[in-house]
Amino acid sequence: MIAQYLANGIVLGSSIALGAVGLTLTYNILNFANFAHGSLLSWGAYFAWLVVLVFGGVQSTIGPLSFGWPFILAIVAAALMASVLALVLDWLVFRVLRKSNIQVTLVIASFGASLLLRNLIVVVFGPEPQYYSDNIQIAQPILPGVRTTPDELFVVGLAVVLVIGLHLFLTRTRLGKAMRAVSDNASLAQVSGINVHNVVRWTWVVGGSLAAVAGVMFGLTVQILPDMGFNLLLFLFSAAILGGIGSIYGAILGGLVIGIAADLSVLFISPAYKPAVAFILMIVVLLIKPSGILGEKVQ
Amino acid sequence: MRFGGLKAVDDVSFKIREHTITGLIGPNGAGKTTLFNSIAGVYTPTAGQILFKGERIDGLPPHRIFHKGLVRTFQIPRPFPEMTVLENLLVVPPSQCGESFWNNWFQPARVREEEERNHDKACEIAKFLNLGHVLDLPCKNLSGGQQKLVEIGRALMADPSMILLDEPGAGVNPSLLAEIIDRISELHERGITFLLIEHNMDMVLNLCDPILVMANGRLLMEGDAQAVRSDPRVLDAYLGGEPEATS
Amino acid sequence: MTGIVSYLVFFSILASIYSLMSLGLNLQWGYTGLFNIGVVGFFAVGAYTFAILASPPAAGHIGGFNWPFLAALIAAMIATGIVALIVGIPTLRLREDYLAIATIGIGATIQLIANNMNWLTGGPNGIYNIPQPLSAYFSSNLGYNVFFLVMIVVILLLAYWSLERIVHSPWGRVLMAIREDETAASSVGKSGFSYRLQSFVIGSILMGLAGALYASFIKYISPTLFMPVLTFQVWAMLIVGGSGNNRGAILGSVLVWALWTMSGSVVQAILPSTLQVKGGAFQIILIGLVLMLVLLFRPRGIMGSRKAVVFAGESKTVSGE
Amino acid sequence: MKSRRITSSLVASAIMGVAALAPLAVQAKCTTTIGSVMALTGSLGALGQSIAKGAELAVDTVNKAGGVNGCDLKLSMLDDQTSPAVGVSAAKQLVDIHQVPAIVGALSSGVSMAILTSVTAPGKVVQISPSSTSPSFTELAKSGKTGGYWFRTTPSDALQGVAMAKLARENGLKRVAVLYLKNPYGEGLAGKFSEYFKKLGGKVTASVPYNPKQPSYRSEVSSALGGDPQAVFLIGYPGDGTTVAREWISSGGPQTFLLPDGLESQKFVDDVGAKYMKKVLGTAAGSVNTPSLKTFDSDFQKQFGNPPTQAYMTNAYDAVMVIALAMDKGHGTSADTVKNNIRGISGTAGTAIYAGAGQYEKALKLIKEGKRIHYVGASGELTFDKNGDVSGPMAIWTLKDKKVVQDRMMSVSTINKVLMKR
Repeated sequence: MIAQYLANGIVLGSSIALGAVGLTLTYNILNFANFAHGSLLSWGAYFAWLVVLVFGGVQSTIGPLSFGWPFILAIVAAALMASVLALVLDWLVFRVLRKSNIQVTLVIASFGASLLLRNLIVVVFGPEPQYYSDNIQIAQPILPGVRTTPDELFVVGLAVVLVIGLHLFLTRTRLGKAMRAVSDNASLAQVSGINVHNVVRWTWVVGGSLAAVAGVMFGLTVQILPDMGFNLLLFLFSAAILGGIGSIYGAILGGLVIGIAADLSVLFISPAYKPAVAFILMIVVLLIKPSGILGEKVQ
Repeated sequence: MRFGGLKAVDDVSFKIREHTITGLIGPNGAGKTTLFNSIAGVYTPTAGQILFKGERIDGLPPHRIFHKGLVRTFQIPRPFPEMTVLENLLVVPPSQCGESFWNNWFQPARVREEEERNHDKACEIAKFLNLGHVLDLPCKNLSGGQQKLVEIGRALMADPSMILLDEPGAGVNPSLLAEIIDRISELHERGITFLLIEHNMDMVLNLCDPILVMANGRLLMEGDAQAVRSDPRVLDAYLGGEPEATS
Repeated sequence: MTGIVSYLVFFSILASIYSLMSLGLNLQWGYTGLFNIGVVGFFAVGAYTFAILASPPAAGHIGGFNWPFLAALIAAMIATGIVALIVGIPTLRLREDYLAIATIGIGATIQLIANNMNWLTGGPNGIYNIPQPLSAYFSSNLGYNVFFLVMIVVILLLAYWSLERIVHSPWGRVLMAIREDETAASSVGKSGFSYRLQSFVIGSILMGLAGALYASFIKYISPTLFMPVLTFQVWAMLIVGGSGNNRGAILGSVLVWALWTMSGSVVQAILPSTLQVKGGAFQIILIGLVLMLVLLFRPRGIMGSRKAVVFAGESKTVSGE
Repeated sequence: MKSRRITSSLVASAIMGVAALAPLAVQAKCTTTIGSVMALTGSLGALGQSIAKGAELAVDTVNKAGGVNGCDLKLSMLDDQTSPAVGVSAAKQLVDIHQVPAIVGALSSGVSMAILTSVTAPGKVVQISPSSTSPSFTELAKSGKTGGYWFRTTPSDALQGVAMAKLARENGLKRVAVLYLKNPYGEGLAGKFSEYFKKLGGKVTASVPYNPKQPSYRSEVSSALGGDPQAVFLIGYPGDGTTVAREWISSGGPQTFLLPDGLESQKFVDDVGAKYMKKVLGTAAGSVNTPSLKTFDSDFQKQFGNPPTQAYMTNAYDAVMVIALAMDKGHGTSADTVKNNIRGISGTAGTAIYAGAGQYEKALKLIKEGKRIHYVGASGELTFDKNGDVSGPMAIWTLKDKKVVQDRMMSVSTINKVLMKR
């Protein structure tokens, strides 16, 4: 039984990790807690759903997966569209407020934006849950006591690939290095000739794309729902804080820890308290080590 | 003091004697403001000690250092913008009885009495700083120079033994500058110790003794105006090919 | 005509309860700059503490303490204060946005506890035999409601008067200084943490008080009441009324609550029938828009902050080192 | 200065508010107004809008047949946004300003209970809910705090839980997992089912609650799967219920579903996929044996252009019919007339009256002649006990050709036999 919950936790943790990475990036580089991040996640999932609909559903499938090539295209398209959405949001709202340099104003504005974006989904797409495919995959045993669906394995695999890609991007490319430099110390980076505005733009693109992919992954394994991003927000923030705000690897670790802890908690307490588990973990970490597990600077 | 791999202030050691106006000069990026912030408690030095009246104060948070009698102003003035000049001054006096939530309920008389005392003091200081006519204006409506005066006024409200002034003369028109210089020397005569960062050489050379010169995060020399003027290293530091950077 | 009077009495009681919450939030946000988005959580703690302590025995959950009204009211406030301490101590030391994250978490967690801890809260069925103070002495419903209104208005005025007094004391001055510029406040010897904690706890206690009064007036509470939308309502009230202004907080509560109770009919009247189901979504979109627009154009709310000073452009803020 | 401005704007807004709420004063013909509070927006909005149509249809039917005591019946319906605070305000508006003697609503138990305790019971106004199933109402009524003004046209969860337990055992199921929505409906139903399923010799392998709107239900389903059940009793509404069902199938759970009235929905079946639901055993309050349901269906189709698809629509219809008939019987429109005559037009004594305008006319005639009637509603027989609860037979439904169909009845006596079992 434990193994099954562990597996569930890893699947959930993969989506959380990707979302949390985006969150921690924007948090660190733009210097505020972006409550609209969850909405980017939802919008990403709906964008992909739109693309899938345009292709007339997901009839042709790859191997045992529930979807075909159009779906891969849909993921990419969703990432692009979510990035555009993030940039528009930045341009309309955050750009103006960032000048004022008051974090809380940005936070509350992002909260307003999240209300707006989330309910726009309800208006545009309706409140009912949607699914990429009407077919349901039946979980198969892969290890003794562990059953998963091929889609779930795909999700974990995709998360691993993206994390490795992100690592290479941040350590090998000029842009990635610039992003790390800005996140370390923005004014210092500016002095050394880094175009901070450009970095900010790319932060939205990377953060938005990762959020969109996390949304699609979540939509694939669970469902697509207007509230999905908002409901996951507590998990995302807990993961980011657990790992140490600003630490990308911390966010990944935090995502996995939160996902696994939430699912394993079912062994001891009612599943009803799953979201509270994330919250309590976060408070405990804040009490013991405010900088998070892998966080460097004490705020 | 390090930031990441960068050493901003390194191996700086000096003493400030009581009842002096010590000047701290140096080219941009020399580490003056960083040094200031370390003394005031904004940063914790990665190595070394800071002593004030024989007590170690490095690593203490800014509000604790304030209570030791060491008060600072900011390079770009930071008055509380929505609050009036009077309110800005009234915030300062340390350990006010009325700052405790309960005293306002259980000792209202004491609070009022203390408030009246502080009010008188604030008016007096405002008058001294020529701010009497703007007491009830929100600080965001004041000119930059007046805001500097408000900061000095805030410092005075605390009856400090030492004030750290970060570029009191920058961006101030000449007549106001003269006034600021005047006030500083008058306060000095009253027994307050000053450490001030300044770019205005005239002001430093006239007002300060001794003068510390910093460059590239190190202390270059220490001496009176005469010594600084004649030391070739100082000129070098200002003209030298070191890259410009904002401090 | 008595009908209209009776309704206005009822309306005013609920508006006063919202005003109390909005006043609490005003202390936190308007005067201290604390971004609390878990208002509903503190409201719920107050409501449940009161309900559990004041109610006669009931099947299925803890209770039957039969505490007198005033004692239960005070206990509700204390319980809310303790919860605020638990949330505040780890987060208020840190950056401002940690509080936002923690409060949204506590709001969700308390709702989960309310819905799932049956032995304590009655679970989804809620607590339904909450007593009203002195109700035995009134024969008519309207008469009792008038009494309740008088009582709650007295409480509201007391809260308003206390808040006005305290924010204009040296204590409130420090609070505002911290809101304006924490670094500068710290340079003149004021430690942010302790003041923020005090403000947070006192504001939350007012929310708990509102919850207790709600429970006592409606006589029934259940988890359905404690949805995040309540937090947004209170925020809308404060922002519309003008944060940093206690009178604005009360005015905003009355206006927004009037709008809110009627908006259902308005939504029905305006929206085509196919979009009616989404009326709730439109409402929230509206709140989101109002929040953002007010922030962009009138950061201090419509009534402005406490002093009616001439606005010389946007508030000038100073960047750090 | 400023305070005067505030005061005046407060007064102005109050006056505006009252003006907006005041009913139209001039009316040509005599009208009897009853109220309704329903969730037209908010989380139960989709459900509420359909249920409201049931009530509207009943008003139309009554008016076609000559109205109540010769006056037009009018339904003032307000939205509660699925929020108790808004719901009590709406109910108070209806009672105070529209002066209604009876309110149909609300839908969710949380809202209905708040209205009952703060508005209708103290204000002595009849409240009939078409869909609030919480057992708390029975408790409150027993303690005398409803004053007898509370009724509901939906049977309490006890009956359906018992019926489902019986149905499951009849179909040879011994080991059943229960996955229930954590609200009064889900909790009540799950509790009763477990109690009687055990008494009938079955075993509940797991009883797992789920909260609405959670990001994922994987672990809930995983814990429900432990214990190797033969079937799942899934309690909830379409939406979250759909997701849980899909999760259940995906996790490899047995594809035998026990479903209550909340999931008696074609949309639910379509969204989950009928091919994954090998066996469906459904229960719902209702009656396939009376002509009322057929009349309701065809009248509804005529009125709105589409067939009724939602649970509780018939219950809302019946709530209005019962109020109208009670007013006729008592020759008055006051709340006490309704309260005191409801039991006089329901039960089993006298001539049966079914749904539809023709039947209503017949009822009016019989009442005039002083004869006893009883109304058999579209939702089934309605016999109100002293707590305002109804008991009635249960309908059994299942899937035929991927469509939801009711196929037989479980009578009151069958259910009572199980209830008696120790």
